[in-house]
Amino acid sequence: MSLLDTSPINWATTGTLSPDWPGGYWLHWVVFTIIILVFVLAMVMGFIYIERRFVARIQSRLGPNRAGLFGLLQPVFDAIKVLVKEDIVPAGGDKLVHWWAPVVAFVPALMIFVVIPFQDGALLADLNIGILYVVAVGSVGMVGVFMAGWGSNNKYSVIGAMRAVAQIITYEIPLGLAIISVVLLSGSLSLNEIVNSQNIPFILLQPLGFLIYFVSACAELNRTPFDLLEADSEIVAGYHIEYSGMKFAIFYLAEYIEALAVSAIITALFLSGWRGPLLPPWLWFLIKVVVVFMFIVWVRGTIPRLRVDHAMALSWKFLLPVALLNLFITSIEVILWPLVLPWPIILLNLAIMVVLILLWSRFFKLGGGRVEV
Amino acid sequence: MPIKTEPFAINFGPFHPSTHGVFRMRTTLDGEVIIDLEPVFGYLHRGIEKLAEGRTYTQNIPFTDRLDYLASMSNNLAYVLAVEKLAGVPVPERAEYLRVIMAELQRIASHLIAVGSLLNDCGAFMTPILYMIREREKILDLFEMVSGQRLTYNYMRIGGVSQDIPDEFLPALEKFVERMPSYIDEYDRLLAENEILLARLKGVGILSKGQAINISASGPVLRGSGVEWDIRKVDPYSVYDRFEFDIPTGTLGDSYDRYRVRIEEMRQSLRIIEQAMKQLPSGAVKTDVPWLMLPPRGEAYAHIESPKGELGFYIVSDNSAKPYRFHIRAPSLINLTALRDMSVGWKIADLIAIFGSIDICMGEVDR
Amino acid sequence: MTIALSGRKIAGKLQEQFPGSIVQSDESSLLVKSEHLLAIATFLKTTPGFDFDYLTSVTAVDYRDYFELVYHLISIEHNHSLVLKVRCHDRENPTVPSVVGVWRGADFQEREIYDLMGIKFEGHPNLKRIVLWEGFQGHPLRKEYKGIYK
Amino acid sequence: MKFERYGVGIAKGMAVTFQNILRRPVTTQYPDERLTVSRRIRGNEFTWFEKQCAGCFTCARSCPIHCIEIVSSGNGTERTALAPCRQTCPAGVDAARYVRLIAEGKFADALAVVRERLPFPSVCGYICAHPCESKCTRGQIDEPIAIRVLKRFAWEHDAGIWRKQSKVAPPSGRRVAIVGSGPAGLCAGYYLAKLGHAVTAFEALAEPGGMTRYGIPEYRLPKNILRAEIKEIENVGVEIRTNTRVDSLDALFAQGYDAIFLAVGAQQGIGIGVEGEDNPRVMGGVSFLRRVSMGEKVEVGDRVAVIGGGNTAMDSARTARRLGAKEVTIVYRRTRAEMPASHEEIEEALVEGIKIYFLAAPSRILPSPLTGEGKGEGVKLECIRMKLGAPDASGRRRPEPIKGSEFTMDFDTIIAAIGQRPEIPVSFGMKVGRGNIIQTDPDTLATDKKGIFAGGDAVSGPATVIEAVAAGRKAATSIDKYLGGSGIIDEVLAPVEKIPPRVAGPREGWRPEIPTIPYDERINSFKGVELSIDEELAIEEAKRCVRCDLAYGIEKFQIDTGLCMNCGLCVEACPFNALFFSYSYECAKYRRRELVLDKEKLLPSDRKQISGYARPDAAALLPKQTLLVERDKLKK
Amino acid sequence: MEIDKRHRLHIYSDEELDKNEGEIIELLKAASQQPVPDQDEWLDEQLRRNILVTSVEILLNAARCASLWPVVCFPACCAFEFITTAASRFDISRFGMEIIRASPRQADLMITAGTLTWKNAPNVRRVYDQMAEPKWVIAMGACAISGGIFSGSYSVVPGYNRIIPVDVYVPGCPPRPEALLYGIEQLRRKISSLQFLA
Repeated sequence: MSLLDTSPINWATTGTLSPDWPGGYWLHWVVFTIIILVFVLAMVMGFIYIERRFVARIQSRLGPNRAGLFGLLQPVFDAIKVLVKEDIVPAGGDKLVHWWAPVVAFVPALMIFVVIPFQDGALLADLNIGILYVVAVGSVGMVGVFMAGWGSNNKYSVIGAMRAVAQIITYEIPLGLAIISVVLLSGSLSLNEIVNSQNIPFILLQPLGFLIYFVSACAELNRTPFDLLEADSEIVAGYHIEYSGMKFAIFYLAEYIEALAVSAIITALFLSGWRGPLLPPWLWFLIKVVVVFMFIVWVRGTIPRLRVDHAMALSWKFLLPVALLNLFITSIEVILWPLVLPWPIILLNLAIMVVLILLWSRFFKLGGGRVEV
Repeated sequence: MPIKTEPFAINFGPFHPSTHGVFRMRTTLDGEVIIDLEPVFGYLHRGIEKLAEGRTYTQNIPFTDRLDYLASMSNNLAYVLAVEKLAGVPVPERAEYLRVIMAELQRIASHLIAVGSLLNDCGAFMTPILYMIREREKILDLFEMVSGQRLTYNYMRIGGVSQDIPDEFLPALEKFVERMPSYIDEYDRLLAENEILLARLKGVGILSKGQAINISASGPVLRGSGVEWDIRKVDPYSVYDRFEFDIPTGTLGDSYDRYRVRIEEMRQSLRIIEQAMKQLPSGAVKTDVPWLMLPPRGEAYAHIESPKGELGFYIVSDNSAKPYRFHIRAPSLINLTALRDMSVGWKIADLIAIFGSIDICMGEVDR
Repeated sequence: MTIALSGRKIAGKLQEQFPGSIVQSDESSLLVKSEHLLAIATFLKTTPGFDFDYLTSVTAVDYRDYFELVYHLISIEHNHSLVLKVRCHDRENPTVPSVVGVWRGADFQEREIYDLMGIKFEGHPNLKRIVLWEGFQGHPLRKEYKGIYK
Repeated sequence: MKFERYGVGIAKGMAVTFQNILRRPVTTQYPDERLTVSRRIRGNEFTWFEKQCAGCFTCARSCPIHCIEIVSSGNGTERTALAPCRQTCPAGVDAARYVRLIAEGKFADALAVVRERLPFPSVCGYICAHPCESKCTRGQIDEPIAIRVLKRFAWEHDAGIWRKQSKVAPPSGRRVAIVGSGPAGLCAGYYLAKLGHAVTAFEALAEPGGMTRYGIPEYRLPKNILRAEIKEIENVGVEIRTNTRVDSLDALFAQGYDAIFLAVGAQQGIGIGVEGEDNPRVMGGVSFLRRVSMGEKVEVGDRVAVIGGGNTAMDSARTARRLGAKEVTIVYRRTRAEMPASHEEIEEALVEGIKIYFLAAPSRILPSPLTGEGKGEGVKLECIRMKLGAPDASGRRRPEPIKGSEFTMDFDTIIAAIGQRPEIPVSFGMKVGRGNIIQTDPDTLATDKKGIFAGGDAVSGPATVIEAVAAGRKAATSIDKYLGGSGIIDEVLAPVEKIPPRVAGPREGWRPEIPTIPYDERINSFKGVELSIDEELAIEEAKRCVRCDLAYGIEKFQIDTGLCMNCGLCVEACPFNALFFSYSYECAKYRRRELVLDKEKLLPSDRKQISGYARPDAAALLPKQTLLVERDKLKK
Repeated sequence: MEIDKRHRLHIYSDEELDKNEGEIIELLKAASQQPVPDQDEWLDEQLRRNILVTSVEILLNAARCASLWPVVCFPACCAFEFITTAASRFDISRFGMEIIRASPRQADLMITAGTLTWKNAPNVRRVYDQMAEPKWVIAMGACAISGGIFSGSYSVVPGYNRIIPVDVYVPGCPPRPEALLYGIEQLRRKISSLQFLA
């Protein structure tokens, strides 16, 4: 059967690749890379538009509506303009590091999409250690940010880079622990399996895990309330001060691609990916991704920025212990799993979440912050 | 073994998004902690005091608009009170009440910007400042109805007010005064109990009562440290002694207290406007003082409670049409003496929060 | 109401405290010699009856043949105010003792007077130009400065 | 810092932003992107009405940053609107023109201009109440022009060229009788005589002049000046019979007079109306001044009290002071602001050491034992304190006595100058209204009896000299019309002059000090207080005039909006409503040069919305002129 | 954490920095006595020849018009009129100008909102130089055009065009938000008639 009549939908549902697939692995790889690139760029343009319109709506104003119909072409025009602008390399900076930084920041963000299942089985490589790969690749982007900070010979960007490194290290651990508790429930590391095992969306089984994951993911993304990286009211524009033109476009896109990746992972891990009652599965996946992103943007529009030591303290003193407790409780539940019906477990988890947060926040002290000089 | 670290100097220079204009702080940092801080002014020094000596008393009124450009009406009022005290010009009743209404509306508008930019510096991506500017627009419409301009009103004259209010002004003012408290409650719900903001502002940049008096701070900075000193109550000018309102004061003297004092003052101003609207008499709005008036030889110092603090004008006249000396006591400049003591030892993010809570306006600092 | 104390009454009390320091005192203000300025300032700030702990403003006026410095003082608890004046007749390098030691609020105002009027303040911790740049010739607020175009 | 209520604050914040998502955005959508702004906006566009503009440079001078540049072509043309000083003068004297003539040094022409409307230039030069100066445009800038002093200066430098133009019509055969030779009567007589009628004026007292002769003391109006003026009027043919009291009007008609003009003035003083008023030491203000001006030696003693606040009270007080009274006190029941006397009179009185008791009114007068050494019996005046209540019909606040606040003072003489009433003999049979004034038709001054007219203080109650002259002119017109004449009494005395070029605006600077005699010379002599001014001072003062009756052609009227700061001071300063702010603010430009608006751009060709800044009723104020007397056709 | 005071040496002392800043200002003041001429010669010649701009340029110009990112240059009162224009009521984010870039590298439009003093002139010049091509300047307010009310002062630069070339002048003190929107409209018209690749 030729390629034309096998639409991706029924082809994917046959589980593994049908033997007579003419191109074999390589054609599959090419097709999927194209799908990922198209999906990522389109969604990023959409995300930029959604963010600017949604934040505008929060602030009771209109947002871009003059470029094209309803302002839809606004991200396109932004991209074109930024690409065509003059590309400045700071004189004193380390030219090589400055030139390579955007690439090192951009590529890992794209690589995350290899394991994200758009539909059952519809992913570039169904790695059985999917989520571990995601966590590993996710933190490589930070190296690019630090290179940018160091390469642009600007005090503000160095401060920004230092803050980025500190923040990522502290928030990797709660991120990992939250993922482990999900893996405990689903029993497998591969994202495809996790989604398949989610008859009940894990957000209900793991409310505390979702919360910890969401907060740490925001820290990974450097979105408010953790956007200390390019806190424009303190250190002007953080690491991408000295970048303009093409390199700045890449950084700008990298930031949004990471946001897309995180919302895709959240849908996969907690909101049961493509599973949904009526609509075609890939449409469910898109809806959930957009909804999660809008929640991130809503948080960005409302909450003020944390101070550096508050962010660190929040992670070490609050998220980490709570994540460990959550892991411990989940492991007990997994043992009892076959005996008890799911619904009481959900209520139990919710109760545990509320108790833990309120109890622990009583001990959580942020420290004065003033250093005797 | 203490880690051998190296402090580095950094400029929060004239073109920084959160320095409320062109104000530069030459800070020496050790990592994030501020070791030393030296404010550098002068990037907006226009030499108003020298220019004012070359113009007549009425022509100097537009200068006062551009001093603290967020509170033009209060500047006008202070200057005009000083000249009236110098020349002994009587002011009709209606003009006094109109001046009180305009000054209090201006206090609300200025506090909206002050609190809005403080919260914006703490990072809430422009949302609070855009809400507060949305309310400030209503006040600007009222001012535009009255004086024709949105920011630099040039509305008050020596001996009264330049023109009477149009008839659609009072209904619009009533609508504003009745709606505004609900908006202020909305700001409180938005951010006042927000844990992150509490962590950023509470206990940050403490100015004790003794320190505040010694550096002659004034306005919300002084009252934030618990000193009950408001010129409208302590040395009532114009007709302020006919209204009852209370003065909010903080306890600890940290950035959060100053933020709370400004929010409460907005409510008190609304109370004053309500009472002033009820007692507004009819009659003339200006005693006819000739354009080139000659105040008698001598000096006069009049001070009012402008939104930023005690704004004073010290005018020396040598019986000619132009002032011999025109000095402005700028509350923002003097409140800044506290910046170094308050922010040494804190981090960069706190420096921005403390600086925002002092709420300065560069037009007044540099004159 | 802030009661403005008359210079004459205060002059009486200061006379026995610092003989010969009062040059002239009238209803609204009190003119003192610049040598006794610091002593009188601390006296006014510390004695229980006066308690002038709040220095509202420091101003300098150029009366062509002498400079006059005007200090507006206020006491917060007694709510009364006083105007203290000091004159210096030397025009080449006029110097006046700095009151930053007594009231820290005078710090920036004295620097501004030094910058625009050219009056040096002994004992000021960091006396340099505040609003103008270092290379600026002359002091604009003096009467003989004619740097204005129009 | 504890986080005990972790998340609740953040949740509330999220709720508020969610609430705002549901609200409608407040952005102004196109097409009403351009808001309907308030009528009073100070936008960035000016509208300038060339016809209204008088080229007086006031706006250029009031701008703090000199961004209005005016180049005047210098050739002035008559403005359609009348100058404010001319509008307010009851007699319509063209003050602006004669001040301009003085500025050019043509003093004789200046006096001719005054004489066109006024037969008594010197009398008005000395004692006019100058309502024109209160409306003078220059008064808005710094101080009004000293119009009265310049009128006196013009009279002192008279070269008599007005006599050449002054024509007397051939005798018309009709005879007019004038009862009373005050300013109103003589002025009517002067104009009727010039129209050819035979005029006879009957004066009850010894000399003609009425109030100006007997009511105004010597130091304000020297008698010889008055006699010279009256001489001029007699030259025209007015026959004045003194010491002849007219008893019945029918007798006059019987003697063959065709029309009678009653100008008896208001000579009778009003009594205080308190108990003990008939004490010999109490005398009426007018009668006191009359006896003094008749030369009688009136004995006033050391301490004199004057009751009342008008000009008569001031004159009596200062005359008493000159008669040797050591201490003169004026008792007035209202405050300084409401005193009817003119501002300078009160100043001069205070300078001469006269004390004024405000808010006090006489309640009783009692004879008191011997006061000064052997000066006969004194008098004790009991006054009561007053406080001002609600304003009465005349707009002045009605004084109410405060119970039990009486206080007494001892004086040698009390002069009551409360007010005056006309003394109309019953035999005239005139209908008399409130305050004993004659009821007349306001336009023609005709009474209800045929052929009898009335005017001056007798009709209007005690008023200023200039109002009496105006009444005299109006009576002359209506009497001439009654006698069948054309009623035109205007005449052209001054040669038509070419309007002088003026490139710069009026002279800057304040009104010079008018020289007066020093204080100690005033006490025991009746010498004239105000000295005459020399030529160069007069020219300096005349150059300050804004010349509101002329419009100087403007070649270049430029506003640099790149420099302008929209303060609106120029619009407020313009006395002729020629400059308006309007609010079309689409004015961004590519080039700096294009920001300068010149004449063509400023004219109101297409601008419909004229903003109301500083001109609340902007639309109503557009090119419209106010006319008191329609343009003198004779002039052209 | 004991801070080693000895290391402060390599940081320049304050007096040195101020003196250096003073010299730069005096140099700039001497150099900028004549205003930079408005680039209007090419505008006229452009419109006169009204040649068709190639389609690629139309797209690029449209992109540039649709996303002008202003840089932070807020010295004085006009700054608050600019912030009100960027706020909810007169929303310039509708024209794509929402992101007020704090760093000049990514900005391409400098709206000079406020009075320029000689002490601030070198900084404005440096920020203008740091901005990436193609960049434009809107002189907003009377102070930016000609020094406005302070034009006679000893410390005010009479107009930004002494320091940097200005594209559009928006008069007013401060100009109303609608006037600023109209000024931006003019700039967009000017950009869309630009010719790059010819």
